[in-house]
Amino acid sequence: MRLIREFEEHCLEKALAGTIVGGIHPYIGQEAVAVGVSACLRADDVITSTHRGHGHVLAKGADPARALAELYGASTGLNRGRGGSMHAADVSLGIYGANGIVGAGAPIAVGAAWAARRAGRDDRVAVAFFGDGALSQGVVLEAFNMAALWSLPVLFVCENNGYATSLPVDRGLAGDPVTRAAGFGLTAEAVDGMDVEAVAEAAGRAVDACRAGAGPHFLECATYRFHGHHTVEHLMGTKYRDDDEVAGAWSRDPLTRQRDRLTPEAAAEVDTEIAVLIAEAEAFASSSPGSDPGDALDYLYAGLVPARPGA
Amino acid sequence: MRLIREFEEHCLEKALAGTIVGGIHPYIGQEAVAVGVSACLRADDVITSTHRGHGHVLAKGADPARALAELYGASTGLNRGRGGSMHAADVSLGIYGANGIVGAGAPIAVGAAWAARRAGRDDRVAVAFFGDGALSQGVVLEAFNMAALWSLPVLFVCENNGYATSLPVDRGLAGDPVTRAAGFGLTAEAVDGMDVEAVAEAAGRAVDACRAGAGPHFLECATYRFHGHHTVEHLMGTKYRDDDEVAGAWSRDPLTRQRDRLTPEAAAEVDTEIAVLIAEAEAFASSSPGSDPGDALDYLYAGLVPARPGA
Amino acid sequence: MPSLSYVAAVNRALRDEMARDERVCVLGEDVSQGITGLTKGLAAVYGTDRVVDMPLSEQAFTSLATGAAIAGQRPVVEFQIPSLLYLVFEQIANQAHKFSLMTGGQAAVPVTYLFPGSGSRSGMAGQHSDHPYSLLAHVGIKTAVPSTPSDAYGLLLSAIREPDPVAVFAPTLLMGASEEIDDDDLEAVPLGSARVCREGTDVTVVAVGHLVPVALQVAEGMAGEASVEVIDPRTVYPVDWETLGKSITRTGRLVVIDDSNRMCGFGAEIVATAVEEFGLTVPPVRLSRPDGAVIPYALNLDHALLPDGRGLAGAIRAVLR
Amino acid sequence: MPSLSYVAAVNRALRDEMARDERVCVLGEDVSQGITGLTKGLAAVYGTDRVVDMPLSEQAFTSLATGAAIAGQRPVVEFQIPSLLYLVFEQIANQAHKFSLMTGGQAAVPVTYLFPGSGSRSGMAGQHSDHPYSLLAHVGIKTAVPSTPSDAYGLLLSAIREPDPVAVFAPTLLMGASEEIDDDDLEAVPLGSARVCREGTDVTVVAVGHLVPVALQVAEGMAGEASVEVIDPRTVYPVDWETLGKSITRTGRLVVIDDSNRMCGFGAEIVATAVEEFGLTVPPVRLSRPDGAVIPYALNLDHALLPDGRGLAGAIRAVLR
Ligand SMILES: Cc1ncc(C[n+]2csc(CCOP(=O)(O)OP(=O)(O)O)c2C)c(N)n1
Ligand SMILES: Cc1ncc(C[n+]2csc(CCOP(=O)(O)OP(=O)(O)O)c2C)c(N)n1
Ligand SMILES: [Mg+2]
Ligand SMILES: [Mg+2]
Repeated sequence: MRLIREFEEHCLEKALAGTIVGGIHPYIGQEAVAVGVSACLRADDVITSTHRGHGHVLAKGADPARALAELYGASTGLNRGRGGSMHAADVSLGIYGANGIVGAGAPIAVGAAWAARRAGRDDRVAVAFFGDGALSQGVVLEAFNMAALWSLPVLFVCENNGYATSLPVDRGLAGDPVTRAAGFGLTAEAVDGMDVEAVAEAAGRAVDACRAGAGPHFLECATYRFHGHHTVEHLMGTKYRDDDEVAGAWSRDPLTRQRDRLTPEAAAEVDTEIAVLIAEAEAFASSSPGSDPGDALDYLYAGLVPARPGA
Repeated sequence: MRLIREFEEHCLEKALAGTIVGGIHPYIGQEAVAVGVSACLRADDVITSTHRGHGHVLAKGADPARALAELYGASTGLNRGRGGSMHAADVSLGIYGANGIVGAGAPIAVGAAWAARRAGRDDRVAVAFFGDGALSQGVVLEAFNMAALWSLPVLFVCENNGYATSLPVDRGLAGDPVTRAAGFGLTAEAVDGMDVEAVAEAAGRAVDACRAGAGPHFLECATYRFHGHHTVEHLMGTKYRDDDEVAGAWSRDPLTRQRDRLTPEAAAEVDTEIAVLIAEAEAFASSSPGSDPGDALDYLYAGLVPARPGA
Repeated sequence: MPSLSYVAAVNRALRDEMARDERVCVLGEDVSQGITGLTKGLAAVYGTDRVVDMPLSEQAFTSLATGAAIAGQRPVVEFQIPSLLYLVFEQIANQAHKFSLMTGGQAAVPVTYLFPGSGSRSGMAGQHSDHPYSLLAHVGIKTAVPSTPSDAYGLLLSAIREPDPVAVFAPTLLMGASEEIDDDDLEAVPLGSARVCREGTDVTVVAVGHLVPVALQVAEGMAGEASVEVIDPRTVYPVDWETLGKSITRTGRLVVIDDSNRMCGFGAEIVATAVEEFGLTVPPVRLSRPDGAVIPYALNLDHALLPDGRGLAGAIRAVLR
Repeated sequence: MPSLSYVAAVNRALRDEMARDERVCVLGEDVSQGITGLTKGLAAVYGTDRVVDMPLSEQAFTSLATGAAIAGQRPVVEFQIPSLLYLVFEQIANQAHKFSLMTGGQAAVPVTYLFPGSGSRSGMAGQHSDHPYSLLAHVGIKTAVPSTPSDAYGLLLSAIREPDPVAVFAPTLLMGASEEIDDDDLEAVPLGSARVCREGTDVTVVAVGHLVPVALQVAEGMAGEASVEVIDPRTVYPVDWETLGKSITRTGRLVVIDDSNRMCGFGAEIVATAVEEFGLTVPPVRLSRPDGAVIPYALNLDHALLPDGRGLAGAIRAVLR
């Protein structure tokens, strides 16, 4: 969690400075979800992520230096500078990418699980992360049905941070997430998403059950994002949460909660370790070269199609 | 029901003969649903229908002669011969059309209900008819959520005829329809869809509740289609239901069931009345003129855009 | 003279139409907050019954608008990302668009689709940088890409008043633009009416959206070299063939610059129709994005795929040679 | 020689690829029953684990195929109606297509999308009669519209083997076509390779899909009048510009006939590129559906909107005049 938190703080600074173009959707406050779930996953498990994806990508094991380099648009980035914040991926680690379209990752995760079964590897689990807002996306609901129909080893993780951009969850969602998911035949449960051990415990059970062939699971993680929806939010002059609510959430900071469970020495050790990682990442990312503009169409196709230039 | 049944029998014959081009999706066997539900509706209520739409359109009050003329491609048809079987509509009667795309009508019905509320007419109910297969369409599920969120007077009628084309419902649908719908906050109930009085009773309660502001309802009607999915089905050489199953369904024919509740005189009277209507419809439709091919682009736009011809 | 920004012009058009016509309402994500800027402040004036925040169900709310329009409302639907068009293509192209013809004219579907922030958003990468208006033009949805605040105002007014579905794109690169204009001079701009932005005799440049100011700048810069006529079609469908035809027939030379993909894009249509009907004297040149373009994240790669003024100047010189 | 039908050719290609490559699987509605004809009998041979009936969730199963492809499978996804493309445009254009570039080449998405029964289905009306391949070409999806059984076989083979998403349209009017051909002569046809179907010196006719046999018939019928070269591009994206260019440069005259909408359609692209690059001597002619066409139900109205042989003959005469 500390890695994600520091990585994100660093990114906030760099987004403000313009080193990271396009801004980011900060994950700060939600770290316990990505970390708790990923703690239960193997390297060959698959995840699909969201627009708010840094936490998932790092928790699943992506190199923070290459992740930061990606945000700097460097050729050494996870995606060679082609993806940026909303598309960060490391397919070799089963990270099928952050995604700019809400809900889009859910059926892709189902596909990965289905493919694993076809390949005789149905102890491999696929996790789809998404927000409360995504529960209103048709394709997510379709994915629930398909995973349940075929008893696929998919864990759907809904990070209910109370808002879809400015829309409070009760103005976006009729009924509650767990009941909705259960209505599709998913084994569904809610957990405190600001307690990493609670998440890990619930996710562990769900992942084990998935591996054992018990069919798809759904985990609603109640959480909160401490910052704006996106780094440019303050420019929009929007105001949809009052200050007390945000302050109250900070008092439940999953990092503080976990820190209280560690000895001061252990906590300090983590801090030092992470500070080094971030410093190394910054050094790597900021010294990495960009790409040649002449290569802008590289990777457009894997096959041999000469894409005509435009102008 | 008799009208729909005879209309459809007539259409089967005319589709075979090629007078109706493109074939039809016969509604035979499911009549009790359209009739039972429509019995509870007012002229200013709205319905949206499906590819299997003749029953809904007739039950909501469309003129059988103009409906048949539509299937003959005549300029006197409901849609002036432009829509045919899958798009038959009579907007003046609140029939917002059959629809060639599964599930597409559900959010349109929600829109009609929402518009009625905006216009201060929220005693007006909108009914969305669809099949069991449509419960897997994202847009239908999205529509559930929206109707429930805003407590709109929408009745969702799922005609569960056991199959989506050749796919048995238990291979297409995880969980059951009522639980799924309830998970979205809809008031949901199942009813014997082959008993018109049972349907009318349940639909009546639901429609009244909708009018009274109790929010959206969902009715699963268990039914069966006696014929193939589409009139060309036999050409495909498909076989997904065994003969016993089909025969068993015929023994529950909603028309026979209802006939048993009438005196023989009353039943005979209905038969005569319907025979006259069908004969009149045939006379009207078969003597109606087609349209001038030069007018093929008429109605493409309501505004003034000169659509360029293609060739 | 007072200055009107592009975003304010759109906002103003929405306000004015909502005031004029009770049936006009705005649907979209975060519209009560006005997150894209376009709907800012409307909820305070017209209430959240007419400025309605939608759940993340683009498909359902697009068809909700269709149903509401058939029932007599005049919804304006805002999408936060132009590529959300792909998600609702069925609801626009197969439902809303076809309803009128399929029902033999029983009802039309007066819905306006608003796409703010179209084209590259500089660093928003592959899924947030598309400019997909040519797709709408292909299926026949009336589509405006206003290039100035007053056109944004005037075209949106016409869009809302039109009895058919109309899409309006607000390019990212114009969202900050502004124009000196008196409020009284704001008026509806008919769909399908091009604007001759600059007269010239040697070559006709057809430019779309944010490339209109670019084209004007290039034309000014080349004033000593050549007399360049710049035309803004304003709507990419329908196209004002009469205005374009007059100009092209006169100059005999054509350069088209637009920010959609090359293959089957708007540029292709202009060039094709011009050579079929308007008597070009030399081969025309088209500037666009590449075939099948996906915009990469890194800014230099992003910019490398977009048509620009330097390319345009080169193209103009090429057709004059 | 044995006769191979178009439907059988597609079916044969699926069989052969499934036999050759364990990763190839078929997903779609009613595919185990083979309702469209294309997948008939496959389930009996390869099992319902590889020929998988899908619930009516086109969006989810299109992206399921994407996920499965990234994970190493080679799914072929069948859609029962070409206009279902609209419903899954997001999943194809914004997800599958963009994955390779956005991830910097980490993984490709080898999925084949099959669209049987494209174009008018005579009496199936507005929502079942579209021919939307130009939309895929615009966004850069490799797209084949085979005009003969052997091309259907060969192009589908290549589609399945291609590491990127590829769409294959099987026009309604060809589904019943057949060809005399030895099984041994069936082979893969590279994507992006046009076929010169008939040589000629006066005019180049570019025809797509079911209009290829129409064009050949017209060309034969006019043999006494003019020497007509007929070219079938076979894939509408990518286009074999080399073959087209050679022919057009030689004849200097061009007629394009294709069954998509006029505005920003495939015909527009061919005409545009031809005038830019291939030195036409007279204005070309394009035959297509009208702008924004919605096909009406009544057969005579349906046919009135489709490009046909009579129009083609007129167009050829016009460019020869
Ligand atoms: C389909 C789609 N609709 C709208 C958007 C714009 N958008 C990006 S994030 C977001 C809110 C998502 O809410 P939620 O799923 O709760 O995730 P959170 O942002 O709270 O993490 C919206 C509306 C989008 N990217 N994709
Ligand atoms: C979105 C969509 N997918 C597929 C089809 C092709 N199709 C037409 S009807 C049908 C089956 C529909 O099943 P169901 O909803 O149960 O209705 P029923 O036919 O049983 O009345 C299918 C797959 C379609 N028209 N629309
Ligand atoms: Mg949220
Ligand atoms: Mg059914």
